[in-house]
Amino acid sequence: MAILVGKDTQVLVQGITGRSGSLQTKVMKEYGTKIVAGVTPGKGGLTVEGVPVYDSISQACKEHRIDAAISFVPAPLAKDAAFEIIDSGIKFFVITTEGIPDHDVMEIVTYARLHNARMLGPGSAGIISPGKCKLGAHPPRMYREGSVGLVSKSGALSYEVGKTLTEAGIGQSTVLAIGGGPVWGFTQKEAVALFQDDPETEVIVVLGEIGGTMEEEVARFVKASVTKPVVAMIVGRAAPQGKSLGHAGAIIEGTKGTAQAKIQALRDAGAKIARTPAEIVEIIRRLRGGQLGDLH
Amino acid sequence: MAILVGKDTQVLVQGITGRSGSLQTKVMKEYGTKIVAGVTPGKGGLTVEGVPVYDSISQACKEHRIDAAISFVPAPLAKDAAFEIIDSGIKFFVITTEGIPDHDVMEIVTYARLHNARMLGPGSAGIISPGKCKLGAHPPRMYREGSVGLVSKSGALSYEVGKTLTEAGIGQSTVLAIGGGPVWGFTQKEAVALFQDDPETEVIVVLGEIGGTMEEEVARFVKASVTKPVVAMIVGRAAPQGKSLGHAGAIIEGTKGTAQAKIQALRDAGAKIARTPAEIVEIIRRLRGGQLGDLH
Amino acid sequence: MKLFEFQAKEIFRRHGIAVPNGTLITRRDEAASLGPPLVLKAQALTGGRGKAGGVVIWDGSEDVVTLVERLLALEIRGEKVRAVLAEEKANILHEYYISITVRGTTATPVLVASEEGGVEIESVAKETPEKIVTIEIDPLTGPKQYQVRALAKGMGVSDTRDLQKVVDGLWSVFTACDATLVEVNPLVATPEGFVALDGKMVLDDKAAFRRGELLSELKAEQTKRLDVSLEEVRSDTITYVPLDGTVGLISDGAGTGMLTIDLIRDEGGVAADFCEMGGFTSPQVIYDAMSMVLADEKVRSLLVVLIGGFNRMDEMAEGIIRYYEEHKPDIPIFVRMCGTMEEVGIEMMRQAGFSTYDDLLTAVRAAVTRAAGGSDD
Amino acid sequence: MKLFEFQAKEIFRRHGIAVPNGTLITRRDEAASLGPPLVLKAQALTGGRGKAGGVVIWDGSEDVVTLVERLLALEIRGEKVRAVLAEEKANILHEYYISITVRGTTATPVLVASEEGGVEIESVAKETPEKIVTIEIDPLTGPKQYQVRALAKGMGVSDTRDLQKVVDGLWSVFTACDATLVEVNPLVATPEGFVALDGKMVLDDKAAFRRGELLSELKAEQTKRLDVSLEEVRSDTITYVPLDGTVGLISDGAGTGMLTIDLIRDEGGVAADFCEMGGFTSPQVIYDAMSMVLADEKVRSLLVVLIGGFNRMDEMAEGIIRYYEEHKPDIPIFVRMCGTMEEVGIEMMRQAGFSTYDDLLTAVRAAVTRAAGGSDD
Repeated sequence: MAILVGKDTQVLVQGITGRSGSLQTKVMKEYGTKIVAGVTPGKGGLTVEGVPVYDSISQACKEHRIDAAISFVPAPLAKDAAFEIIDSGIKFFVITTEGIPDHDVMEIVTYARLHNARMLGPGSAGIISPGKCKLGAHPPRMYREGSVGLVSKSGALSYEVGKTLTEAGIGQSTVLAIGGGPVWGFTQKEAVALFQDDPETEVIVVLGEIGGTMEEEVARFVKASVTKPVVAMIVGRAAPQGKSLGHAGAIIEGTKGTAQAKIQALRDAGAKIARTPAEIVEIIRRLRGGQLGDLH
Repeated sequence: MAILVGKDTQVLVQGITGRSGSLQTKVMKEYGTKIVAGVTPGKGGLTVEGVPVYDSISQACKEHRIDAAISFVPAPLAKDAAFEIIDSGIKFFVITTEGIPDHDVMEIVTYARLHNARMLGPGSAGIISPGKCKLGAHPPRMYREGSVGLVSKSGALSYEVGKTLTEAGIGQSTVLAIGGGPVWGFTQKEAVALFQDDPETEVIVVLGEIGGTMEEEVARFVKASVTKPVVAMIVGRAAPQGKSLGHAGAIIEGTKGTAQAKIQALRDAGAKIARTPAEIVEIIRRLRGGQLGDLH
Repeated sequence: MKLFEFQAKEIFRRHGIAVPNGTLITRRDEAASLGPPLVLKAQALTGGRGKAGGVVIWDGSEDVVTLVERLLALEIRGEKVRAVLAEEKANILHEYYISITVRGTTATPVLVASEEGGVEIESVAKETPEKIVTIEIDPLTGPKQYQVRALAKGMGVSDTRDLQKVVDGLWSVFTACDATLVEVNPLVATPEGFVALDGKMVLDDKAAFRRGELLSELKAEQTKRLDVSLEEVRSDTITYVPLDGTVGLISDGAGTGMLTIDLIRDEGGVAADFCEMGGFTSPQVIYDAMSMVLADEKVRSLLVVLIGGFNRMDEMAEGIIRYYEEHKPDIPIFVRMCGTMEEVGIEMMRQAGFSTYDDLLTAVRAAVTRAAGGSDD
Repeated sequence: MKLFEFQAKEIFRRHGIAVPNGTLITRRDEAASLGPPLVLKAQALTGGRGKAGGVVIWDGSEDVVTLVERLLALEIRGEKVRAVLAEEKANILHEYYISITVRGTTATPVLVASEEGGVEIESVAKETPEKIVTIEIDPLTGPKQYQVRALAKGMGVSDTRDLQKVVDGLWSVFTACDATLVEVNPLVATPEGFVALDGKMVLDDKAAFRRGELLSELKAEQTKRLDVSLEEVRSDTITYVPLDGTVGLISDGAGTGMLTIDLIRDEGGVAADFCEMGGFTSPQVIYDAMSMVLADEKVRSLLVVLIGGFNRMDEMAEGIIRYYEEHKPDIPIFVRMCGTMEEVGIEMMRQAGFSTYDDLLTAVRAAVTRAAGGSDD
């Protein structure tokens, strides 16, 4: 299985003729992802990397079964493009675009929810189920098939940890990056919940960062509902207080959102805390040496 | 079974303290409908006909399981009241109110659809499954348990035909009035589809009227998907062309929407056509005398 | 409520849809100051104006006052011409059709457009349905850009942006006015972009509680400036349509009312009217309904068909009895009374000296017989 | 973008929310024309004004020019006071709190209110959470009336209608301005109804493409009239935060940037900055990032942490090489380069004479060692 995407997932690329869209289509296709159609208004009839381009999703849907989509549409047009995906009945999609206004993201997520669709993003690097399907930017050589489920806000951090795990011989069931916020279509908690139910996932790795309250939500959920071992790393331990580092979520106000508070909450919930990617590897090796059941 | 409502349906009355709401609550309760709660903002704590009144549906939902609702809320407040029903997770409700602006009705129906809820109305006399549940104004003595499924636009016409059938000893599985339009939450076609799938319904009676195109839609559906015998009566045969009689739907433009066109479409679809309530009785008696299977 | 073309266009303009510059002329002498070339368009609350000669292009060779006078004297489909709209000529490259209306069975606004405008859209729909594009709009989000792109493709329009502006404008009109129809036929492409060359609008009277100001301004314009006599709404819920016969009819439901008209004809009579009170009535409503129906001198017998659901028979009896006591009409009355609170209502009627019927056909027969001069049993 | 109180209140007024009449004073001499009684409120882009003495009631007994001068000289939480808002005193019956903000994890607007306003809402939330009402709003429909009734109940407000007006106004502000925060603390009940006595707003800079006019007006007001120096946005995607150390840092992701700062400290170094380019970069972006980071004279070694997903290593190599060729900085550079198009990028770097790292920790160690004066291998 893996979560959300699999071997047979048929994918549509929205904004396929753009610079990023076309390059990523190439890489995803080479990886084995079933990219069956692309859409760019006014470019219908073209072919990008062997993929037929349509003017609209409804035209693409007439020719292909579409299970998932990935959007490279610029921010000012992103909401409407997402509505087109949702209205077409596609139930899972990734928005890679950054800089979409918060109000648009809220409308997209609400609209998706009402149509039983899920959006990963915005500003997401996507999702990879190694060996099966890659829907996004995850660099192929940094992943291998295995049983670690990994969720991160940051895309690059999910590559970094994927690389470290893979180089240590530890494979992944699915790796996903939910985007830097401050508004999300898919939360870390929801990813953890899917990993908990995924038979292919044995260990769950959560990559958090300072700011916001999402990691605390994960901690509450882990405490209440997760039986699989959870390893967590919070980056920004060394960040000075009161500074906003990158992600809009990463603003520290008082004790709320500090690395220390998040680490404490996750530790209290039973998660193993790693300080660096190398420590994640160590902890997983230790987990595998012992009886998994003992470690909670 | 019967359709949409049954013996165990627990009902909330919205606008229960009003003139119509309180009288109908009394009649429905006497009939055996499980009215478990009422709502009127600012009247929480009162009791109407033995039914506890709450200020909001969310309060009522804390105390009771609610399966369906019926709204007597005045037109200017009806949309918001319907949103409250839908947001509370209630999946079936009747709006009795007339005079709700078309735009509000469109929003209610769309919002309901997105939440997998269904609205019967607006301006609906409601629904009755004789002997089981009465959610609306259908006068009890005009119905008895049986196997005729009856759908009408007009409430009064559904009482009239119910009365005629009952006096002739022919009982009904469910009788519903969808309201006079021009915008509907529930169409005759959808009712016919439910009757087709309802094991308790043996004969389907459709009461149509001049104007609009809903009866033609029913005809197309009957032709394509209905195997049970259908009896149809179109009222307004004697109405002069070009006049609007009552229901906003009942405006005849050219041949579109004439009684003749509707009768022809339904006859072509295999429905038996009655000119009067008495003829409906005759046709059903004939159907029951012969082999039902032969009559298509 | 139907609007005149000039009223619709003024609303279009406010919502960012381009319309030709124009002047409204209500009296012939106002035309004297006009200069050619102009398009003179008769203003009436009906369609079919073109075929009736209601649109004239004035190039200056004729006397404009005479032209306007002729237009003002026209009748189009039985409707008087109330004014003339004198507009600048547009530079027409192509004529399209576009409208937003309410589709009742799906409860959605529908955007309808065609590459062929300026003609009767019904005939386009019948003869070349592929030329009609129909798009359902989500009322919670409004039209989406991808839908407008599909619309542009279907209409053969290359400038999606300009069409987007028209659609946004129409949607804004549709929602801000609680319209049930906003139609532009033709919408014309000009070198300066799209222009609405005609405009038709119907507003939802049911939304009066929140569009009171708009509706009363538009109504005042129609009644005071253009002398339109709007049908008086005598009651919020009563529908009264005069017919040709002698059997006065009052019902508490549109469906039963129509059924009764059918039964009256089956029995050889003709209804004098269709008077339907709606499902939520009161003693005052039936009192008003009786006043309306009995004001018709053709009426020879009065048939009241009541089958109470929300409607209460005790209240109906109260209204009937009060009307008879106050007016003592000499028209015989035949009341079919059953349904909610029927025991109370029938007893009240009995005590006041009225018998009632339980069976509809029996009541119809009695009323028809009496209207024809016979005895009622 | 944060707004001043007076800016927020002007927007409130336009959207139908009552605010006290007031005058904005930016220079002491402007105060001479004021007449008592007034409330004088220091305008600064921060909270904590009350505790800092930034609000003064002037009853006429003191010299108003002196008072204003004193307020203008204040610094509140490190922020200069830019102006004084002189307002009429409200007749306060009760102080409430109300705000609409964005909840990221549910992606919904949230209406938060409390019967206790005028204080720090965080402490109310902590000590008496039952006094906080929180209502999620559907962004497609806006706040519903039944939700406002629940809000009124939770706030102990009896006049739901007046509260409805406030909520409608706030929602209108929230949506029309693409706000991420609209806060009124306190919202006061007066004999004339609710009045917003304070106003805080944060606008979403990401919505600049459609709120350009509004944002530039508000910015011009802040910069020209009040002399606020807004942070120059040097690139659309770069986040640059100066820190105290000597290891210049550039990353192509916020998460890896923060991780690298942690690793730098683990290795005994201190980062000179946090400079993150976002996931969608270009040669120009990394060129600009290098200019920014190397402008800091504390920097002793430059660590560039690249792990390309959407970001392309060939383009990163192009930008780095161009910067070095044009500026020939004498700061040693340590580049960790891997990910999308890494073969091309690494080869470009090699040909230009730069070695690259594949392992992050190795690169961090080298950069830290060099910044501390050591040799880089």
